[in-house]
Amino acid sequence: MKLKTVIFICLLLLATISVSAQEGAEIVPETDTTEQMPPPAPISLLTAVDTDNDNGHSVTLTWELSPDDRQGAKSVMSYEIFRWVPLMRDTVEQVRSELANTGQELEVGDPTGEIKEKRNRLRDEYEGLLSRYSDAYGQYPNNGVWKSVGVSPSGSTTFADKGSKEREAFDYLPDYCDFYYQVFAVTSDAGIRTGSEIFGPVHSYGQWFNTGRIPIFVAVLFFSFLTIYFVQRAKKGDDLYVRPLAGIEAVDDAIGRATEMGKPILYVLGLGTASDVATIASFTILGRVAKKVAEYQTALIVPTYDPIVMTVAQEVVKSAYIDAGRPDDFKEDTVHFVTQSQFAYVAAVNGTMLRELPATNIYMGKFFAESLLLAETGAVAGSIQIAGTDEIAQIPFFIVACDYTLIGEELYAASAYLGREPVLLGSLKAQDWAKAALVILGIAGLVAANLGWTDFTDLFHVIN
Amino acid sequence: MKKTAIIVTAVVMGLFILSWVLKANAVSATAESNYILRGFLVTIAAFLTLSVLSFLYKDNPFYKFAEHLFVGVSAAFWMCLGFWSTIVGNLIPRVSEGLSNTFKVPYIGGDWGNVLGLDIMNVVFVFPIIFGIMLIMRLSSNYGWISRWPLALIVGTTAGLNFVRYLQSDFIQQVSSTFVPLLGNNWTGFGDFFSNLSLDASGQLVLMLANWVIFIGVFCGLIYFFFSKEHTGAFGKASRVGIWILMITFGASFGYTVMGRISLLVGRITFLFKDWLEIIS
Amino acid sequence: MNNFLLISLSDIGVIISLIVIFGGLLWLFVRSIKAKEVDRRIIFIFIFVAVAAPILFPITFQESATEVVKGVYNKIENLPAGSRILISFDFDPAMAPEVQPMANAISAHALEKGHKIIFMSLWATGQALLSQTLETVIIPQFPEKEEFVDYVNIGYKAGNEGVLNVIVADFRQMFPTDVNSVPLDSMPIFYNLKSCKDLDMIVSIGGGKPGPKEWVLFVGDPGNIPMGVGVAAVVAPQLYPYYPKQVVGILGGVKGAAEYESELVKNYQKFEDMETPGLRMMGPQTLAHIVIMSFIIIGNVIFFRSRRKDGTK
Amino acid sequence: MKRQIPFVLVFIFGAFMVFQYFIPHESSEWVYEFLLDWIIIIGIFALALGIWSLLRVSLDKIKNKKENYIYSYLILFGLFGEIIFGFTAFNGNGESWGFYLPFVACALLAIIMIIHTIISTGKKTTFAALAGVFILLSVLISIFDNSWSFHFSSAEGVQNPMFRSFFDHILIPVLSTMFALLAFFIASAAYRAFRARNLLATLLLVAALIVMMRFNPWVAVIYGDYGAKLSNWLMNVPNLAAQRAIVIGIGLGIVATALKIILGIERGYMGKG
Repeated sequence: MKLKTVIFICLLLLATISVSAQEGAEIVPETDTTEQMPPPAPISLLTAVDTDNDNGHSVTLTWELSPDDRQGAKSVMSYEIFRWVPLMRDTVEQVRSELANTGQELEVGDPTGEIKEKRNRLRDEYEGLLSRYSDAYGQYPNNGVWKSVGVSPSGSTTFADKGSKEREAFDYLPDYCDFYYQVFAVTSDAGIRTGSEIFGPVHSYGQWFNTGRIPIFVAVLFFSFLTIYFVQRAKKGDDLYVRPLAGIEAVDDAIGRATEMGKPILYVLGLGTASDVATIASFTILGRVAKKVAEYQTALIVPTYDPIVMTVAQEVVKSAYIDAGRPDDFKEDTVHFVTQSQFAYVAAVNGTMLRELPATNIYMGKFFAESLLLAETGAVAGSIQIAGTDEIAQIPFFIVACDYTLIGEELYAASAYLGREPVLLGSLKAQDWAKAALVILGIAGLVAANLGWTDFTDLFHVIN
Repeated sequence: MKKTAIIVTAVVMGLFILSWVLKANAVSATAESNYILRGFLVTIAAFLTLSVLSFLYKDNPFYKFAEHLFVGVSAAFWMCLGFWSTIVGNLIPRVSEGLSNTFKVPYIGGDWGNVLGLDIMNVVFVFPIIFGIMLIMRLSSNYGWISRWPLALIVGTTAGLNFVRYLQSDFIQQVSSTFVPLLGNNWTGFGDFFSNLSLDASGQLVLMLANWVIFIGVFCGLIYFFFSKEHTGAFGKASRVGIWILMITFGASFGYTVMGRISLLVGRITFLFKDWLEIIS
Repeated sequence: MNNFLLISLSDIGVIISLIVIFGGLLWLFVRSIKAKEVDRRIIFIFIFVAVAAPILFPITFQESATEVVKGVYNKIENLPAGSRILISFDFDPAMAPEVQPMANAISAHALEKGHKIIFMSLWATGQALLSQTLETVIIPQFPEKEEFVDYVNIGYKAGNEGVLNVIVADFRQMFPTDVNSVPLDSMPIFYNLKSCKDLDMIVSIGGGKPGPKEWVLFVGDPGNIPMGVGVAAVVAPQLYPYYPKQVVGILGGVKGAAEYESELVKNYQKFEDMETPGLRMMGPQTLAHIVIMSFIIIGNVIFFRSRRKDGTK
Repeated sequence: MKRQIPFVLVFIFGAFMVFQYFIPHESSEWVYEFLLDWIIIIGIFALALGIWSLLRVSLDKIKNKKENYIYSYLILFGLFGEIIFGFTAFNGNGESWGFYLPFVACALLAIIMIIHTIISTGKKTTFAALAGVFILLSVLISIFDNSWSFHFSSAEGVQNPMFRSFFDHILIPVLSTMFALLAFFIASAAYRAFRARNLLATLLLVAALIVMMRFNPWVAVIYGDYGAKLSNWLMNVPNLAAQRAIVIGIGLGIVATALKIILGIERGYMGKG
C-alpha cells in the first residue's frame, strides 16, 4: 500500500516535470516585437567548438558581448542559447520516457512478462531512432525547431552545452551530429531579444588525451624515469647510502631482548588491506623480523585483521623461515585471523598483550583510532614498543606511547633499509631526487609567486 | 576465588534482571508495545557499556562476554548489509534476469546490447564473480595460488589509481599551495608595514610570519625525510629544524584530539544517565 | 573565544564535584613533590568524575565562531536560496556524539536559508544516523519542507572511494534511486543534476576513511566544487592543508559544533530555543582538559623531583 | 607461470588505471567505471573469506576446548542470530510478535547442534537428534505462524526491527564504549609520556599544553584572546607546514611504491618476502 502510494506520487511528479519541461522548452523565439523599446544589439562572433578534454557530449560556445550588455535602457540581462533539434526528438523523448516508465513498472512486479516484452520492444525502437539521429540533425534546417538549451548571465561570454553520455538519460547528447546554435541577447523583458547569426555545423566528440593534465603526465614520466634509472644503477652494484633510522635499528635489539627474556614478539599489521601501501611496506619488514626471529628461535605472534592480509602474511613468514634455514620451526597459527571489526580486533590484541606479555610489540601499517588503545595496553604490559604508520592523525599517539616511531614516509623507507635489496634502495634514491626536484621547484615557484610571474605558477595548475 | 566469582556473577545477574523489570515497567508506562523486549534491549546495552568500561580496571569475564558477542554480531551485520546492498543491489540486476525477479530488483542487463547472442553487461559482470570465487579458492590447499589473480587485480588497479591521484593531490597541488608571497598578500611597502605594526591575527606581521613559517617548515620537514644523504652540516641543521616542527605539530594534534575523545565518553555517560538510569532529561 | 564560566552559586552539585576534583588534584600534587607516581586507575577515576559531574550538573560556557568555522557558515549564508547542497554522513555511532551535532546544525541552517539538501552516507552505519537526523531535526523543525523537493535521502552505497569516483561523473550510476527506491529522475531536486559537479556545495561530515578527506581528494578538488567539512577533532589538523583552497571551512570536533550552534542561535530567531548538544558538551570538555593538564604537570613534577633524587645519590 | 601471471595482471590493470587518467574519452571512462564496480563486488567475496576464518577459529577453539572456548559460543550466537534477523522479516505492525522469537531461538539452537554434530568426535548421534528436533520445531513454527516470514527475496530483512535492535543495542554500545576508552587512555598516556626529558619531548609537551589551554576558562581571563589565538595559530601554521611536508613525503612514497608495484619491482605483497 505504502509502496503504491510512493510510486503514484513519483509518477505524478514525473508527469508534472515532463509537462512543464515541454511547456517551457520548445518555443520558437520571436525576434520581432511590437514593443516601443528597440531590441538590444546582438552578440557577435559566435563560435562553437567541441569541449576540450572531455568524453564528448558537450559543445562549448563563445561569443563577444552584446554592446548593450548591462548598458543603457535596453540593457541585456542574460543570453539564451538555442540549439536546432530535429522534430524527431519528440518521438525519441517519448519513447525514452516510456522506456524509463517500464523500468519503474518492472519494480512493482511483472507477473505476466508483458512489461518486459514491452520494454524490449521499446528499447529496440529507441535504438533504431538513435541510429537515425545523426541523419535527422543533418537535415538542417528542415524538419526541426530551435530549442533552448540554457541561459547564461549577462557578462558571460561562454556556455557549455553539456549533455549526458548515457544513451537513456533525458539529456543524452549524441556525438558526431551536426549541431547549429544561436544565442539571443535577452533584456529584462523576456520578449525583447535579438538573435545572433547562426553558427554550425559543429560536432561533439571525445578526446583521447587530456591536455589539462600535462603537468601530471610530465611528473609521471619524470618519476618513472628516475625510478628506473636508479634501480638500474643499483642493480649494477652502485653503493647507495641510506641514513640509519632509530626505529629500525631498535628492531634487532628488541628481538635480542625478547630472546634473552624468553618472551614472544607481537607483530601487528594494522587495519590496512593488502592493497594499502603501508601494509605492503609492513609485509617486507615482517619478512625481515620473521627471519631474525627464526634465527634466534624466538616466538612470534601475528594477529591479523583482514583475511587476505592474513594469507599473504602467512606466506611471508613461511618464506622467511625457509630463508633462515628453519622451515620446520614454522607453525601455521603464528599468523592468525582475528576478526574484521576494528574494535573487536583491538580487544583481542589487547587481551593477547596482557596474557602473553610479549617482550616487544611492533606496530607497522595502517592504524586508526585503535593506535592509542594498543600502545597504552602494551605499555601497561611492559613491552618495548616500535611503531610505524603513514596515518598522520595517529603518529602523535605512537610518538607519545611507544619507544620508537617511524614517521610517515620512514615506514616505506624502512622496508627498503631492512631489505637492503638494491632495487628497493634504488627507488628510495629516486624518491629523494624527486624530493630535491620538488624543493627546487618550490623555491622557484616561491620566487615566481613573489615576483608575480603567474605564468610559472600556472604551470602547476591542473585542469580536472 | 571461585566463590567470589559466583557471588559477583549472581549479583550482576540480579541487577540485570532488576534493571530489566524496572525498565520494562517504565517503558510500559509510555504505552509502547513490546515493553519487555525494549526493557531487555536497553538493559543489555547498559550492561555491555559497563562491561567494556570494566576493562579499565583489568581484563575480566564481563569484558570478554561483551567482546565475543560484539565480534559475532558485527561480522553478521556487515555480511547482511554487503549482501543486500552490493550483491543484490549492484550485481544481480546486471547479471541475471531470473535472480533479479526473485530478489525483486529491476533487471538492468541488456542495456549494452548483444554480441554473439550474449548480453554484454552480463558478460562484463560475470568476471568479478569469477574473480571473487578465485579469491575464495585461497581456502583450497591445491588451488590456493589462483587467489593471487584477484589480488593482482585489486592491487594493480589501486596502485594505478594511487599513482596518478597522489601525484596530483599530495604532490603537485601541495607544491603549488606552497607558492605563497613571503611578504604577505597585500604588501604595501616598508613604511606602511612599520607604521601599522600590530600583533593582530590579520595584521601584516602575523601573516608574513605565517608564510615564512610555512615555507621553512615545509622545506625543513622535507629535508628531514631525505634518506640517502647523511644529516650533517647545514643539511643536518635543517633536518633538526624539520623534526622540531614535526614534534610541535604532533604535540598540538595530540592536545587537539583530547577534545574528541572526551566527547565520546560524554556520549556513553549520557547514555547511562539518560536512557538507562533516567536521572537526567 | 571568550569562555567564561557561568556557575550559579546555588548549584550545590557543581560545587561539590569541583571540590572533589580539585581537592583530589591538590592531594596528588602534594604527593608528587615527594616523587610518588600515580596509578593509572586513579587517573581514570578523575577523568570519569570530571566528565560525569558536568553531565549531571550542567555547567555552560559562551562560544563565538572562529574563522574556519565561519567559512562554512558564511558559505551557506551567502549561497543564493535554492542552491543544492549535498551532505554526506560519513561516520558511525561511535563518532556520532562528536559530529552529529554539526550535521544537524548545518542541515537546519541550510534548510532555513532555503537551500535544497541531498543526504547520503558512505558508511553503512551512517544510514541509521542519517534517518535519525531526518526524524529528530528536519521533520519536526521544518514541517513545511517537502521530501524530494527540498531534501532527499539517497542513503548508503557500499564501495567507499569507489562510490565517490563514480558520482563525481554520474550520480545515477551509483544511486539510481533514493533510499526508498524512488527513482532520482522523478524528483524535482534532482532535475538537471547529473553529477556532483552540478552541486553548489558539498558538506562531508565524518572522521574516518572514507570521509571528508576522500571527498576533497576525489570529488571536491577534481570537480572544483566548494566543500565544507565537519570532522572529528582527531582528523581536523589533517584537513588544514586543504583550507582555504580546497575546502571553504572546517568544523573541528565538538568545539566546532558548539561554535556553529552559537552562530546560529545568535543570528536566527528561529534557532534561539533549539537543542545545542555541542554547547552543552563543553562543560565536561573543560573539566576533563583541566584534569589532563594537571596530570601532565604532576607527571613533570614527579619527573624532576625523582631526577634530582637520583642526582644527589 | 603460476608466479608470472599475477604480475602481468598487476601491470595491465595498473598501467590502464594510469593511462585512463589522461584519456577523457568515454570508452576509457566506461572501462574505468566497471573496473571500480568489479573491485567493490570482489570485496564482498573477501568478506565471506573473513566470516569463514572467524568461524574456523571459533570452531577450532570449541573443538579443542582451548582457553576461554566458552566465549566462542557467544560469537556463534551473535553471528547466526544476526544473520537470521537479516534474512527474515516481520510482517506485523509491531503489535503482535507471534512465535517469531521462539523461532529464532530454535533455528539458532538447530545451527549450533548441526555444528556440534560436525565437529564433535563422540556423541554425534545425540547432537544430530537434537539438531533434528530443533529443525522440526522451527519448520513447524514457520509453517503455522503468519506474523513473520522469510525474506530471501528482498532486502526487507535489513529493515527487520530485530536486525536494527541488535545493531542499536549490542553493536553501538560496545563499539562506542571501546572508542570512549580512549578518553581514559589519552589521559594516562599524557601523564606517563609528557615529561620534559629532552628538547624534542619538551616541544611536544609545550605544544600539547598550549592547544589544550584553549579549554581553560581561567587562561582566557588572564590572557584574553591570545591563548586561543596562539593555539589556532599552532594548528594553522606550523601544523600546516609539517602536515604538508609529511603529506608530500607520504604521497611520494605511495607514488613510488605504486610504480614499483606496477613495474613488478615490489613483490613482497604476493607472499615472497
